[in-house]
Amino acid sequence: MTSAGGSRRRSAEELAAKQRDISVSEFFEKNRHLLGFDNPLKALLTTVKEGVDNALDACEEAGILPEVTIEITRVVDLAEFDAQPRTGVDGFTGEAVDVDPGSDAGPDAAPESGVGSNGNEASPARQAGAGGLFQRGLFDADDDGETEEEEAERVVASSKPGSKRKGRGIAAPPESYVIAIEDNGPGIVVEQVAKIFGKLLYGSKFHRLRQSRGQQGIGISAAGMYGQQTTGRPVRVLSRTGPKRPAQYVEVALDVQRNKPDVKVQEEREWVRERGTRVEIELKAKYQRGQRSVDTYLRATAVANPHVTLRYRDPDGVWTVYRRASQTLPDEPREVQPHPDGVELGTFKRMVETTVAKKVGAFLQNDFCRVSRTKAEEICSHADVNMATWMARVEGDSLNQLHAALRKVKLMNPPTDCISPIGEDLLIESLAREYPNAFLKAVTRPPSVYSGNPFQVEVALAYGKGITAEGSATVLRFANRVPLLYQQGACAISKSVLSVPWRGYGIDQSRGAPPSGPLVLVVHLASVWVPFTSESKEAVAHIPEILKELRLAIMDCGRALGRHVKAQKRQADALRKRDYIARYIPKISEALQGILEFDDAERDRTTTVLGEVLDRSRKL
Amino acid sequence: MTSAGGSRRRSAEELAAKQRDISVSEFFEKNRHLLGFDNPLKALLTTVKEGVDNALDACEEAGILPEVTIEITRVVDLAEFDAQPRTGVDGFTGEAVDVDPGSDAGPDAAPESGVGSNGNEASPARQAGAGGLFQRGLFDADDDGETEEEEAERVVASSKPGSKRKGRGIAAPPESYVIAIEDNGPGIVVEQVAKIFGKLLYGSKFHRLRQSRGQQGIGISAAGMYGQQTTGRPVRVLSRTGPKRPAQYVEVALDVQRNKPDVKVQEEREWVRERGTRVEIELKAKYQRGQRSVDTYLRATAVANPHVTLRYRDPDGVWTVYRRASQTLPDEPREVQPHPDGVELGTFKRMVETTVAKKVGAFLQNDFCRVSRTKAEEICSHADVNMATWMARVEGDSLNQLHAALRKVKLMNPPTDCISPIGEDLLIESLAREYPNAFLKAVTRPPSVYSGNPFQVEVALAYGKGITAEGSATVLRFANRVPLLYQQGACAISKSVLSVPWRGYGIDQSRGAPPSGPLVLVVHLASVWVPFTSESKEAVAHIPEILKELRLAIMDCGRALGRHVKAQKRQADALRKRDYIARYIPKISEALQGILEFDDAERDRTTTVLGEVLDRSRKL
Amino acid sequence: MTRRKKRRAPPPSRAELDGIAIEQIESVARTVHRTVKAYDNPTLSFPQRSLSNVTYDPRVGYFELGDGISERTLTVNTAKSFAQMLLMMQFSRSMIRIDDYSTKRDAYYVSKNWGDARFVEQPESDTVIDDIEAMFARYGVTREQLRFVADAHGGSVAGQLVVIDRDPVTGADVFIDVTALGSGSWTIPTDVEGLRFETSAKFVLVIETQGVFERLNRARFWKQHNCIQIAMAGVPSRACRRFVRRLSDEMSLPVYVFTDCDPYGFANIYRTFKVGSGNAAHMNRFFSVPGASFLGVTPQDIIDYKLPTHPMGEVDFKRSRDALKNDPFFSSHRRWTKAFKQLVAGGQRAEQQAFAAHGLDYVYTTYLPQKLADVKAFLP
Amino acid sequence: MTRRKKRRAPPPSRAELDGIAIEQIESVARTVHRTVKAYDNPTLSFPQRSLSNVTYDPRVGYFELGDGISERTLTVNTAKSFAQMLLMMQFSRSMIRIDDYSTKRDAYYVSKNWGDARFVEQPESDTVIDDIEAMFARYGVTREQLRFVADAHGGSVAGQLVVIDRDPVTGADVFIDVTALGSGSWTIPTDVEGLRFETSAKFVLVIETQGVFERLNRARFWKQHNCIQIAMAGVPSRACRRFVRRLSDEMSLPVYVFTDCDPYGFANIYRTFKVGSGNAAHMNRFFSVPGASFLGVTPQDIIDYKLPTHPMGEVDFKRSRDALKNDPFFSSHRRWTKAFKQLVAGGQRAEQQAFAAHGLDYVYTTYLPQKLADVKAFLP
Repeated sequence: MTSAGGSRRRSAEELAAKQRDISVSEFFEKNRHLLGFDNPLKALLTTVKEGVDNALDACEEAGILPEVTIEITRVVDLAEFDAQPRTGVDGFTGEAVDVDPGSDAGPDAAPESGVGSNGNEASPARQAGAGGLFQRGLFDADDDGETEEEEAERVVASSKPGSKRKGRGIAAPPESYVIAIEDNGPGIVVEQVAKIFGKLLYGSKFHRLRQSRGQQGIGISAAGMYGQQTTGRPVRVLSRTGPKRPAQYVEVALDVQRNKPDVKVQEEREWVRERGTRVEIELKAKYQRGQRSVDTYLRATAVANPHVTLRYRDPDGVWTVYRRASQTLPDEPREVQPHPDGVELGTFKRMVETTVAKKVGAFLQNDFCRVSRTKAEEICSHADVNMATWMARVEGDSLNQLHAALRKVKLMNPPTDCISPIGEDLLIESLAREYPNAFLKAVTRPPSVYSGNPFQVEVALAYGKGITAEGSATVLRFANRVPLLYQQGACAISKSVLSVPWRGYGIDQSRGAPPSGPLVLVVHLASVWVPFTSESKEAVAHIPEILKELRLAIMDCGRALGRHVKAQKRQADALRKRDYIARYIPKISEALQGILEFDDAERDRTTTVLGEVLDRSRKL
Repeated sequence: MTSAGGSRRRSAEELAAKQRDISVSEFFEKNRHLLGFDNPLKALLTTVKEGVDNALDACEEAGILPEVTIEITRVVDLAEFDAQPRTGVDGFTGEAVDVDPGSDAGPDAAPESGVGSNGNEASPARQAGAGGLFQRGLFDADDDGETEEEEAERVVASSKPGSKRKGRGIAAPPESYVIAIEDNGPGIVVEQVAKIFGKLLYGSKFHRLRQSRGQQGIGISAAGMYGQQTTGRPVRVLSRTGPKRPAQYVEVALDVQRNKPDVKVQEEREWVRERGTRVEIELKAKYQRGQRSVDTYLRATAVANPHVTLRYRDPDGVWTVYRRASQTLPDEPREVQPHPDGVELGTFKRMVETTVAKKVGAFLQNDFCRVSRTKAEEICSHADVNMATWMARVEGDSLNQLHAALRKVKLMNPPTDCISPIGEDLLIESLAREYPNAFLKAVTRPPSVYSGNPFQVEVALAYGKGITAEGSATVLRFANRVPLLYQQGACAISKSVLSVPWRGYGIDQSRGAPPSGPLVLVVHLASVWVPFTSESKEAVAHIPEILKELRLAIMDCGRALGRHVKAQKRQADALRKRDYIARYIPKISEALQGILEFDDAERDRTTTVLGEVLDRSRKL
Repeated sequence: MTRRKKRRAPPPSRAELDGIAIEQIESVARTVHRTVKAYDNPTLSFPQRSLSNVTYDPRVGYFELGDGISERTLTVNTAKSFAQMLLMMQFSRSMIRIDDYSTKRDAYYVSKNWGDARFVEQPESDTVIDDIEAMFARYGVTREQLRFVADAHGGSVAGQLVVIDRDPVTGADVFIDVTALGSGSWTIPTDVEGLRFETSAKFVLVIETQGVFERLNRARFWKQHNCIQIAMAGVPSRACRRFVRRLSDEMSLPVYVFTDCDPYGFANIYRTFKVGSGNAAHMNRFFSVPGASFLGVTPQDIIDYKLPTHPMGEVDFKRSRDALKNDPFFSSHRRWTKAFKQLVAGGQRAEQQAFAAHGLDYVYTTYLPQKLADVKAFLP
Repeated sequence: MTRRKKRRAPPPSRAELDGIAIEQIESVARTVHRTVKAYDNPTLSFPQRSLSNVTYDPRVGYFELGDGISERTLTVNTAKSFAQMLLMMQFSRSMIRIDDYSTKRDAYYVSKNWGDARFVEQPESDTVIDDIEAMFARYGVTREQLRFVADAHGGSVAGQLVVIDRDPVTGADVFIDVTALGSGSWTIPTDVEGLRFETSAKFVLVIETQGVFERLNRARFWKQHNCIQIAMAGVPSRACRRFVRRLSDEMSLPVYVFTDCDPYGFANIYRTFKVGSGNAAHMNRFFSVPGASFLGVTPQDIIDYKLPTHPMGEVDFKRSRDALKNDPFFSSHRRWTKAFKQLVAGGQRAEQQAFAAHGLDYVYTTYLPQKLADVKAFLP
């Protein structure tokens, strides 16, 4: 040990020489578990999720009914088994993607015009929700006996090749996969491709207050970075922005030290698709069916996005198609200005510095939503600031006072056209496809606000026939139409489900446990900014305002369910009572006959009279 | 609803116009929960933690025995109650910090020379560990009935001012605090101050493989950003790098949109301290005692850092002092090169591109640890690459093959002087101060490796006298000497404790539950890179290698404990047996006398003989 | 064997008892029938059998049912149990008519012929029988008169007693000389109504355990002290209680009870024996033995006789608290309140057998003679 | 009352039995004393009382103890129980000497005088008594001879029997005419060794429940069928088993057992009655009744007599599996194996009282006479 004040002393200057910038990509390369790349199994699902989220967002923003194809292909590990160079796995030749709609084995790529009439038919390939989607425990981390950690450990363990390397660190995942996501969206202009896929924190959604699946501009490029990290291969993108323009093929890597795209290849290609984007990422991963799998994720996505058609080819080459149930796009969510509620001092200061407004009155009215002239005046009077004060003069105390004044004025809630709920009708339609004979109820709450962010909660439930009555109810969680598969226990949605007094609705519930019985709950939270507990977007944080809305929506559904259960019970009671009269009245007459020894005629008369007496008292 | 293909169609060009860069500070401003600023209560603790971690790291790196002062001061919210401008809360005038060592109420600031002899005395202010540190449940999230979420919600709820604003979003925290952290470290050269405190992802620790408390260069500047966000005030830093240089005072804000420091004030100041740094951050927060509080955190820090003196003034002005127990600094951890184990393809590729080595042989030997010439040759032969190949020629397949070959050669584990454990002796000393009469055992495992990162596990336990026997054992978790207070359930350490067969060591344990009885466990994980489950550094991820080492260390301690428990039992047995002879032998003689009716002399003879026979057989 | 006393007042004959029972059953049925014919909902009413409907007056000497009445009006919901009550009454009437009887278990099986009105579990039929018993107890008709008898062991008798029974088949008188049964004893039958007695005994000693009973029987304790011994074997059966009650009433014999010294012995055994139980208060007028007093083992005996003890358990303390707080019998007798408090303060219980610590014969050579020398000191 | 049969072989006299017991106790003590004087650790040995040390040979007719021997050598660890065994032997010897006896509970209290060697809980002293019983059973000495008797109710007897007991005090013969007890019955005493019998009965009918026993007694079933009826009231006590065994042996009477139709009735009651129990195998040679056969209720009776049933519970199925798999008695009798399989296949059990569904008299007017017409059909 070195004693204090000994030879180890270093000066501040020596230490300063070691300080360096860290790029955000370096940071996330080391902390990729923050983005959902904890283990090979989860990496596969996260990559598919990010790709599908992006594809759907792009289609919807462009006003196109989305059709997304997902292909997962197992590839031989070249580094170990194959010295031959390769280009593309498939999909970059016209034929491979031009699926013949008549082929039984191929994906159902029927033209738009034909889909409407086919909407309710069974599709030829594995049909969506074929029994499996709402099976108990599918989304339920607590029900299947294997926790997420165990799952992850098993995955890591099974990826260790043999005993030779025992105890010497984690081996690479045993298999490589190519994940291809192809959409019919607007395409990406070639100049943007590199930045979108080769740079973290680049995107169109971060700075806007508007509901979308992606938020941070970090997901798909992080997937690309993970692929590059584990296989050394760049992201491959094929995109075409219209029939008159050629398709562009780009191979882009990410320069991790500088968080900059590194374009390896860029060229024009032939593509049968008129418009759209295809992304291919090669990565070390692990494919597995069951809960928290890609299959499950896509099925749930179809439930919450009835306007989307998904075609999915699993690693075994089997196609599954989820056809759209609705021919209309959801309302387009609009951008909004921030609401004065929840704007913190730091943000406010920045808005003051960067506004184009010249005077305080204009600033308040233009840069915030729900601030009318009257309200602006009210704010100014609270802050003791003049409406006509130049913005350049707003600083120090007057800035603090203005900020404080924002919270003293009662304002309308933010406008809600920035959110696009699924809607009660479509939710019921989705559930009705699974449970034609069950009791169904959906509630879309009016929008609300937390920290200035509008959000909206929807709940749908199915109860009764066709649903397993054993064990806990199934809870399907969605945020901005994206299914949440992990961290059920930490999620505000699960907490809200627990907090509702299910017994009051005639549903069994043990203390502190989820409700049980033949019950499926679909819960959707839509918001311009979904507060996840972590960047891997798996659980909604426990924000009091959101918890309250969730609870109200679930209780709304619960009350309807309670009425249904009660009505069922009443019906059963009435039946039982009629039955009682028929069964026990004759016994009373027989007993009286046995004791009083009257004749059979008197016995039968007594029975008749008793029946009338009881029928009358029953009606009262 | 807008129908598909209708007026909403937007082109790729339109969409591209909206794409923008997102700065890392913007990202974390919106996602501050990822950094431990979920709620005002946690924000306070996280800020103190980051400040103390930085101070300790700086002192140790400079070879100085750390003395850190932490002051938390409640301030009136100027925006609401006070229109007067302010500068500094305290601390930036000589007097306020120059605490009189003779003052009873002040912190114990006795000179170094006096500390050694005072080491075991009670200090005048609240002494460290005065009964509270190891009280059951102090660190145990599961024991206190209130979960972390409930705690957070309560905090948020209680911060809502009145019913007037009911349901309109979360109100600002009700109180502002100034947190000041002052150390006797090397100081910071003035040019670096702005970057260290006014820029995320800047630091000296990220790119090195060496054990330290901080890792990412993100913590203290994130705390500053949170303060700025909630109070609008910049970070205030006072630093002096030596007696001959003046102290420098800097006020620095963070330009969130560009992730750049914005220096507001920079000037020389008088400071009685010859060398050191004082940081003040003003933030909206909530102070609360009890588990997961600053008080608890500092107490635990003192346990794992016996070479540190901490002085703490809580918001009520009460000083608590934790004096150092050891006069020697821990061994200084060294930097290491990456170990071939766990270097992924992407990283390997980057190393190939950026190495200064000219040829493959040199590259392998210089840029990795544990690769000797022989091993390098072995790797090359596996990869079918010549040792003398120019690095510029390493690309494509040969690169892949080289990478694959790394994992085919058996190498020594990485060197371990990059890790600095607390050590068995100091661990036992720490525990002995709390439990002078308990059985103590500590185990420091040999270092091990996960994904190329060396790590080392230490476990200490106290058992028996002075520890509450009721309920579960207390488990104190530490990572790189930093106490972990949150997310106990998710932590690999807790999991390992559960997995150990405590019954085999004579300790009660229900199935799936922690051990119970008078037991305290201290578990420390030291690593060049601690794999936390989130950036807020609260729980260690479930890495199989780490789980294994944790388990082995705990079992090591457990076996010693088992021997102790058994020995205790044996001793009790021996006593019981001596007692048996005295009590029951005469009864045998009496019974024989009763049956055979011999005289009292014969009875007494029989008793004597029986005693001898049994004494002899006892010794056998 | 001497026959000092003859029975004082002849009990009503069997035929008389039977006539009363049948008339009461028919009367209830007639009322029901009449109500129905008037197009009204008939009602069966019977005393509430809940503890809240129990009163204790030391002058009466046993727990009585209060005025609380349960009414079962025929509605859709009560149709089944209404039918079952009437069917059970019909069954009772038919048993009286053919001079048969049945246990509760028998009755449960008989109901299996009632079609939909049959009972699924025996507790259901037991409840109906209890309700009927309570209903007719108001008219002085016992369950035994309704021909429902207990399946329990009735208790054992030894000592100075001749029981005059009749042959169940021939109806001829049968004289049973209980002194002439050697080391064995006579088992009390389930129905004791028709028995008559001849005895020269001076008292009845009722003993909790079979073991102590047999020890005393072997030692011919009853001969030496001119008494009748009865073993309850735990909480006394209805037959045992009725048997002692009739001995006590008709032969004017004092009854001394000898149990363990614990709350179970005091409350569950002795109190039940003397004043009846709260949740079957309708039958206490027939089954309680108000003339009983408590010989021992008392908490004071533990001290006086230096008995080995066991620590009282939680359930013992709970029973003691209940007795002191909720039991009108104990709270109306200061000496019992004192005894319970002494028991609780000591925290120790002792068993009858504990006297064996002083020798196997101690209980009959020393303890009982000493206690019997001052019967006025017995607890009430 | 007719006295058709006299006892065949006179059992050894009480004095003879006492002499043997005392000699055996002293012999064991002498060996211990001798060993100690030779400065060696003395050993007490007795048959293992575990199930694994039990054998069944149909020719012997009851479960026997095997050759497994437990040895308790005196060491520090065994000092206490060693002392307790010797003290208990001393206590036994003293009881024989003064012609006294004690229950297990009495013995437990007597130990309270043993200072440190006293027992804290009764199960401890019970175990020591069981060990001693097993030790001396090897020399033909029963527990009753050692003067330890059971506290349990011994069972009730009715029917064609005269028991010749002696007055415990005077020693004079006492003739108990069991036919002359009216509607009551005679309680079997805890020690039946000294009893002698006179009877004209043709068989003994052993009945599980007191309820059915009393119904038959009332109907004077025993008179009509010339038999002796015995109520076991559940698993038969030692006294009851020994009593029937002696009746069976000395009066050459066949014994028919009538229980519920369930695994408990078959295995726990009937099998215990006939061949003894596995964990008290040392005493089966005295207490089993190898001459017994099983009248009913059989699984076939459920079908033949359309009895109301209850579904078997999990414990019933478990008992059945155990009986079929682990019980040497059942597995050595094919007809029992078949019966068990039929029971399990049906999944339903039935009680003796179930015959009440066909009328209260059905059991004695129809079922029993029909069964008794073909005793060869009884299960072995």
